[in-house]
Amino acid sequence: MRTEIRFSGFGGQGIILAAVIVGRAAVMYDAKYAVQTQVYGPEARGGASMSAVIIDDEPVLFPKVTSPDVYVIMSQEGFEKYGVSAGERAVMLVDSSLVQSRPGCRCIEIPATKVAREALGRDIVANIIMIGALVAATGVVSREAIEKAILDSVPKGTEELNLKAMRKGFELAGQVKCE
Amino acid sequence: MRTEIRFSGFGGQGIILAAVIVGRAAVMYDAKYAVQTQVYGPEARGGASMSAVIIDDEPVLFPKVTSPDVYVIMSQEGFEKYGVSAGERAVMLVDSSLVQSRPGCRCIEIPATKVAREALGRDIVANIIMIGALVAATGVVSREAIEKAILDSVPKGTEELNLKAMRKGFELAGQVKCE
Amino acid sequence: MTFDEWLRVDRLPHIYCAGCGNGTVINCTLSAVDQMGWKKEEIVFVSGIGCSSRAPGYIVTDSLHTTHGRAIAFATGIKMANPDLKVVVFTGDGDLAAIGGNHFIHGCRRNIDLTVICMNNMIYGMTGGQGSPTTPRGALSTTTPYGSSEAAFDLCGLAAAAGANYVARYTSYHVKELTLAIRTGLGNPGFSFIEALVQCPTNYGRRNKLRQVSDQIEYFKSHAILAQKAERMREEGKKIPDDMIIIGELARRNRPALGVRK
Amino acid sequence: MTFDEWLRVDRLPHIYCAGCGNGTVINCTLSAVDQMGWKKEEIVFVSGIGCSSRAPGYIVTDSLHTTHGRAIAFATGIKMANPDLKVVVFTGDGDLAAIGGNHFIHGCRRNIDLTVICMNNMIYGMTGGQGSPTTPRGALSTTTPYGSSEAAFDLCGLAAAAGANYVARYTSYHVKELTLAIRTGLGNPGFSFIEALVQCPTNYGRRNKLRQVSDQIEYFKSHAILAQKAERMREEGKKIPDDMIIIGELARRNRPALGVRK
Amino acid sequence: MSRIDFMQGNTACAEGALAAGCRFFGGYPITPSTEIAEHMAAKLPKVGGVFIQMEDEIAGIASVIGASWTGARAMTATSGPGFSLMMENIGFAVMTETPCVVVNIQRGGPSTGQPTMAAQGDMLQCRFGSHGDYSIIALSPASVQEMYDLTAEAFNLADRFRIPVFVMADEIIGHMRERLMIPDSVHRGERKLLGKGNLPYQADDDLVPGFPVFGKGYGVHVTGLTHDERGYPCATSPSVHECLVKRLVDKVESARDSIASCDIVNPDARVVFISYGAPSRAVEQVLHDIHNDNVGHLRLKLVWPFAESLLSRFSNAETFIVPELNMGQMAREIKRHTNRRVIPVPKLGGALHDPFDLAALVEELL
Amino acid sequence: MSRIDFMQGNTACAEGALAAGCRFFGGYPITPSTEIAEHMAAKLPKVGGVFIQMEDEIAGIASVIGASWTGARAMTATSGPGFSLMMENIGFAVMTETPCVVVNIQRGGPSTGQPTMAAQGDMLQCRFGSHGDYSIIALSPASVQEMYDLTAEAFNLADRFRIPVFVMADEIIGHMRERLMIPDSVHRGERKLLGKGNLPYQADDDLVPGFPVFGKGYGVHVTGLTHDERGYPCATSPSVHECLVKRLVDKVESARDSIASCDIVNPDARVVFISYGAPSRAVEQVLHDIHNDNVGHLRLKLVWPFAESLLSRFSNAETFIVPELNMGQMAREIKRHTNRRVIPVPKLGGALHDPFDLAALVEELL
Amino acid sequence: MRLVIDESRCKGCNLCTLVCPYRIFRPGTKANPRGVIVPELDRPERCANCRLQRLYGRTICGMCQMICPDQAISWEEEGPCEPMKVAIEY
Amino acid sequence: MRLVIDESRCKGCNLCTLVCPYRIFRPGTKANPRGVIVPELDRPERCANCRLQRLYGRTICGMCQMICPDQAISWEEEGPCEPMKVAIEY
Ligand SMILES: Cc1ncc(C[n+]2csc(CCOP(=O)(O)OP(=O)(O)O)c2C)c(N)n1
Ligand SMILES: Cc1ncc(C[n+]2csc(CCOP(=O)(O)OP(=O)(O)O)c2C)c(N)n1
Ligand code: SF4
Ligand code: SF4
Ligand code: SF4
Ligand code: SF4
Ligand code: SF4
Ligand code: SF4
Ligand SMILES: [Mg+2]
Ligand SMILES: [Mg+2]
Repeated sequence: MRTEIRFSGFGGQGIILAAVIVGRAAVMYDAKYAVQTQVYGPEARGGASMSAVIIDDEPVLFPKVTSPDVYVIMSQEGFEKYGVSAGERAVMLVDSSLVQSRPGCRCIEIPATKVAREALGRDIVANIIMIGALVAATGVVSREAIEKAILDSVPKGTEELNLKAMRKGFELAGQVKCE
Repeated sequence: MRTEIRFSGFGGQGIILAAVIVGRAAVMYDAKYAVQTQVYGPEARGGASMSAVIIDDEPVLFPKVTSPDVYVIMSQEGFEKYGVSAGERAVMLVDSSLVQSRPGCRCIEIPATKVAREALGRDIVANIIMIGALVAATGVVSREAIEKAILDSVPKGTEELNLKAMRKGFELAGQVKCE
Repeated sequence: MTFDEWLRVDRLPHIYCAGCGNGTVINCTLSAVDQMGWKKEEIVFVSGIGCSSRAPGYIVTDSLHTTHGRAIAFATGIKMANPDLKVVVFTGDGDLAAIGGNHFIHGCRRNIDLTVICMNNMIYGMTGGQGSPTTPRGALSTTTPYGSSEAAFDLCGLAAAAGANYVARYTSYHVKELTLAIRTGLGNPGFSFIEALVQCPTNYGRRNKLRQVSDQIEYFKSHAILAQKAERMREEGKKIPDDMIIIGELARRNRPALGVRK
Repeated sequence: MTFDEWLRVDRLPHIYCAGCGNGTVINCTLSAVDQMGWKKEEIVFVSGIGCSSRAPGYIVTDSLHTTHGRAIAFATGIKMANPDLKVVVFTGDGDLAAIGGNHFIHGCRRNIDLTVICMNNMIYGMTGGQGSPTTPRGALSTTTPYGSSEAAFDLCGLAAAAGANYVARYTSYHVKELTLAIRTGLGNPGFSFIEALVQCPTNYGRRNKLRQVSDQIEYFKSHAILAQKAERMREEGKKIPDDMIIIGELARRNRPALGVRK
Repeated sequence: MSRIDFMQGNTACAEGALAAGCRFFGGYPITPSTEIAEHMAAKLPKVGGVFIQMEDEIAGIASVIGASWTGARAMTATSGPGFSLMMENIGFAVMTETPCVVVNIQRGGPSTGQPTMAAQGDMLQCRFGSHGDYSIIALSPASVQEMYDLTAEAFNLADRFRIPVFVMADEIIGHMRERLMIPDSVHRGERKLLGKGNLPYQADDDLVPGFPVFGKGYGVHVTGLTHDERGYPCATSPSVHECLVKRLVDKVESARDSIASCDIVNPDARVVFISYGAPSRAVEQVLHDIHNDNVGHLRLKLVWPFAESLLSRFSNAETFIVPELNMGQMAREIKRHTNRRVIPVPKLGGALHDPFDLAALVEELL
Repeated sequence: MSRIDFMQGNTACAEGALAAGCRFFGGYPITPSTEIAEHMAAKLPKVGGVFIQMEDEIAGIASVIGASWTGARAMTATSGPGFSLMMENIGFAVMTETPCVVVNIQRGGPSTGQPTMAAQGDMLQCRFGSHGDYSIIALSPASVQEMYDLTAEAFNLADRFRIPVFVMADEIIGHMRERLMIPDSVHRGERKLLGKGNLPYQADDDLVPGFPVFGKGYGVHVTGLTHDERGYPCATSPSVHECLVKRLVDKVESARDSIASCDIVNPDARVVFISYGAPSRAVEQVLHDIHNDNVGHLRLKLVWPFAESLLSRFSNAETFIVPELNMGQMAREIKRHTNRRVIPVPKLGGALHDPFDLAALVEELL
Repeated sequence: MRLVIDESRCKGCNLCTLVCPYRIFRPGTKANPRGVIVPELDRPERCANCRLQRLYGRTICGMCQMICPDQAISWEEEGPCEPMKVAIEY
Repeated sequence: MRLVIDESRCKGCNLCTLVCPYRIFRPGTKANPRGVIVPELDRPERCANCRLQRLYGRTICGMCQMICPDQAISWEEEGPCEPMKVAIEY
């Protein structure tokens, strides 16, 4: 089954890395197929950044996301630019510490940045929390796979921190109520 | 009627100028048509230089000389490269002071360089002598036309010298015996 | 004068990253141009391609945003065809000195009456941080992952050797001096070259232990040495460390210029 | 050594006009190369387009006759890919300093281990006598029919400012000195630039009152002044006339070089 | 009063440009085009124009584009290698809609090839040589007279469509001397200026926006990036890009039939030569020599955009013979537009087609 | 043992080159190709190769050609504007028969256009962008896997034919990440060396002369001028030029069918898509979704020389649909070779064709 | 005159905090809706320009404005009757 | 050793006549079949090379050879029994 996931936030939050990690988990550790794409260029500076990943059991043919099944939104501007048009049947994970708006679809609120800062001492791992929550909430890749993919992708010395963040994500997704 | 004339000699003899003057005479003073062409490029340095002019009462269509009616040959190498293949029905004017060989066709020997040096004191006008001879021998343009064209084309201050050379050419062509 | 008079405010904020030094150089240039008392309609800004070369697009005068490296060649055509226009070129270190190096030295040789302002961030900013001909030896970039092994150009030295009438270097920290230098360049007939070292926090600082915007500005502040002082030190036999930035007016002369209305 | 050992004798006489100085520079280069004791198979001659750039085609070693202006860029690829090869570039003033100016300064900046010999005839010979970036101000050419109004490059000054390790200038009259300079350049790691002023009777001399081959040689002889002497005169406050040709070794240093087998 | 001269093709090209009001030439010498630059160097200063020899062809075309923005009619001239170097900035001229004239006196390629020999090997390059989709106009003179006339006309077309217009001649036509009738004056079109209140890249009905000359207070930003009607960069919007590029192509292609320029001989013929440039002279010779109504000739003066409607003017044509000094570049294009037989007669190496050979081919076909 | 990775197209391209033995990269950064250079800068030094960032693209391709003459497998990578600048030296590589690989990650043109958006607007430029007549080989990958595989194959073709081989990808394929199977080793062809006693430009039966590596005592003179079999300049002989250029073209064109590389789906279909590069992915989606034997697909991996024989593999085809990220560049070529209906589906601006739109078009035609 | 930061332009680079001799700019603490942490002003009346620009008819210091890469700093005219509280500190 | 001019290469530029310290080269007077006026040799035995090259095992003067742009000047071995008539002039 094809699952389209779109990530958005602002520069520096690791939006692109998040998508890459999820794609990597699918391809390298779940033996699935994935295509990751993103928005490039100086026009993308400052504003909202966007990245997407498509995961499928069969090879991904059309590589572009057209109507995402899942959104991971980490900034208000990201919501406005890339989240606001979410279809009714989509699922959206929002970083509730930064995104005020809520979509028309099912929404999972994860206070990722707040938790990252307060519980883990580093804003920067908010994206990993969101990935954790994404995996827990959707099962789009396995927990083992995402763990390995995270370890592949983060700087040496930060493995533990990132795994903690991932687990926080698992946890937070387990707690939320869906509206 | 289309007349094709080919000039050849070595660099510095004014081979190209000769063809231009004849073409100019035809077009500007005889109300005829003419196309002048030449060989370009560093490969033409040192070796034999070549220029051609086609004169016609009607517009000249095909602009390249294929089988010249008239040759004006001013060096041995020029003869070997561009004159040796002259057809039987052609006429060739050779500067007999420099060209040893003789063609199979009708040949008019003009000791142009010798006369230029000895009678006029300047080698450089040998080409004008040859033009004069050409006009006298073939009537391809009128004497009036060639005179005007020469005056148009030579450096200020050398007009008299060049007209003298032209007249020498007329004269020499009148004297020769055709073999 | 306010900057807004000179700017296409409908296009602001511009695309530069937070803390990018290019914005400061725009300020200095607009101040200098304003001080010259020139009318907007007689000025043309020309640029190539790069972050720096986006500057003309934010200014209300006529402007030509050309191809990468070719700004000076385009500007030469403008100036020669209409010497009444005041032509100012914005360029970057890659645009000017990598792909555009030939037009640069020929502009200097012809001593054509242009003012060329190079925002030298020592990197290719626009394309994401590759080494440029001014990237210092040893510095990291995406194409010099083991440290640059090539020497960097002294752009001002090159301009002077190639024949420019006016040559000066400052940094984005030296806003007043830079403004004055640009003004002097604008007023000087012939080729005026002003090099402005600028911070690129995104693509240079981040990779070279100058992570904060302020790190690079502090670096400029602490490593700048006035040409006259450097000269004095040299005369005294003192060595000037390799990482010092010689600032100040580096050439000013009056060779015949091209493109000046006679 | 005889020149014939080094020449493709089946291609002689070469295309140069009678009295062209390029042939002399070939002699000096072959002598220098021979003195280095290099084997023919380890040398590559590279050139661009122009009369001067035809030189490699007459030499028996491997050679690459490239596109106009690009010889140094091609040579850079050869040298970087196989530093064991000795790479010598023949170029002309137009090839090197007009269209090829950028590769020239970047070769100097990288200080890549090439020896570049420029046959500077102050004109575009091959295309029939247009002005070049070294055509002296006021000189006549087919594209400067009223006298050149642009300044000429000081090629050696430019090479030094751009970073070359070795820089020297002589003329086709100074055959022994030129040979020695080329030899020194060949032996010096890094970028070696040797400018050889040469007569072009066909396209320069003829238009500039130096009609005979000997006129231009005599001019070189009488207008050459050794760098050291010029320096002395300058120190003594004497003016060196604009039309003097400063000859000699103009830079020799030991900056890190690229393309040297480590 | 018009006057007669005996002139070289390249000189005639320069004279045609001057007559059309060209006042800027920026270029770099290259055989066999150099005489154009040399003539401009001598003549422009006398008419208040500017000649500048740039450091290379890239700078040559750049300076021409710059000059054009000051309102001047501007041109450059080159040949193959220089033409290749101009490709990037030609695309810039297309994108920014800068009128300019580029003369290419074609010589034998690829690469340095045959510097002094004639060819027509750059016909597809002039159409497709820069990156991206675009259209241009190319003329091809077949006589010294046309070197003059078509060069002058090139400026009118450049101004009218705001594009680079190419004069794609060849070494034969560029270097030969022949009769030239110099008219008293040539028709000079106007460059339509930007109307008050219009956005700088807002096109009129002819799909061409008015021109905002630099220095007149328009305050225009000109960029090679995809831009909106204000001229502002807008490089990530698919629709803005599509609109812009389609308009750039359409303004030329939609005028294809109206700007077509050619000579037609024997429209009822069964065998029809199609030619442009020097080979036309061989074809004309053939038609002159064989005098047969069944042999026709379409001689293109304007080669790009190729107006396929011209083919249908030959309603009885069974065969089109296309002699070219290349391996069949325009024949390729012609083939796309007709089901009738197309016989390319490629010729490489610098010599012109022999009229006898062409006549023999015709004999076979009749 | 082969291994799986999740990799960006551009990185896969660089890895494919390294696997093929590429040991020299000379280039200049440009979006969206830069990651190739960056990856080479990091990796080449580790395998004893050389990465050099040159002063511009002209120097980039020049250095690559120089390196190739030392026997190295050498490449460069660029996008539209840089590609335009390389045109002159690409012609030089053709004329001197220098093997090399040029990757073009196509972006929106003309001019600076849309630096970060995908396009296929340089397909005709890569075929015709340099002056003179010539032929080249161009490949077009449609996946990250093919960025790897086809880049590696490009080196084999370059060596075999001694020509520049182009990898004409697009921003979508270059920038996306997907599954890549990295084989244990890739097939590496040999560059045939010049045989003893042979003249340096004396071709064998395959029309390709053996390669005389610099530094091995061949004493070869290599020139972009027209040259004889000895390699000596011979720029005024029509016959030498004709022979040379015809051979340069023929060596590629005569191998057209044998080197053709494509995927064929449903050869009996009535409606057939023809695609290459990114749009292939949309077509594949359509075929997957509609599951109809009457809809076929010809996906070209090798685009130039276009092997028209592939069209006849679809004997029942009534219509060819050609979706491209340009205004129909290859559709133009296809039209030349078939009388069947050709429907170009041009798309500009950077977005990919929507499979729904393509499916709708097919519905209409069935 | 009143010193103002245009929040719609400021990108929070804090160069202004670096150059003001009076330390009038202080790094901000809270992100605005665009995610930018705009500096805060500490008694901007102390700014040399605010006090003296009108008097001398020209920019007196202006360092912050010149260096601000985003053209976000300017001085607004104040209503004529607004009181001018000036507290000079050295 | 014997000084020779290769007539098939010489283009008659007369640079050799300019540089020889002994004035051994004299401008020629008659064009050869290629139209080139090759210089004439005036008592070439006087040439420093002819006399001393063998003795010192290296080129002694060689100016004419170095400057000859057409590689037309060289020294030939002479038969061992050929008499060496040397007349030195200063
Ligand atoms: C012909 C060409 N080559 C490459 C590029 C890609 N490119 C765009 S900007 C740039 C470098 C800009 O560097 P610099 O001039 O220093 O400007 P900065 O962005 O650092 O201000 C490059 C290589 C291009 N646009 N055109
Ligand atoms: C791209 C390109 N532009 C122009 C030319 C034409 N061209 C050939 S040689 C030359 C000038 C050569 O001048 P220089 O390098 O000084 O060599 P010289 O002939 O004087 O020795 C020119 C412009 C060319 N071959 N290629
Ligand atoms: S990348 Fe660097 S130069 Fe470009 S806008 Fe950002 S900080 Fe400025
Ligand atoms: S044109 Fe000048 S440089 Fe060229 S061969 Fe003749 S004399 Fe030498
Ligand atoms: S300098 Fe300007 S952009 Fe930077 S923080 Fe201060 S006001 Fe904001
Ligand atoms: S103008 Fe000067 S004193 Fe006033 S806020 Fe700015 S930097 Fe501070
Ligand atoms: S220098 Fe050489 S070419 Fe010139 S005249 Fe003497 S021998 Fe002949
Ligand atoms: S070697 Fe010296 S002495 Fe002998 S002929 Fe030559 S120049 Fe004269
Ligand atoms: Mg930069
Ligand atoms: Mg020269």
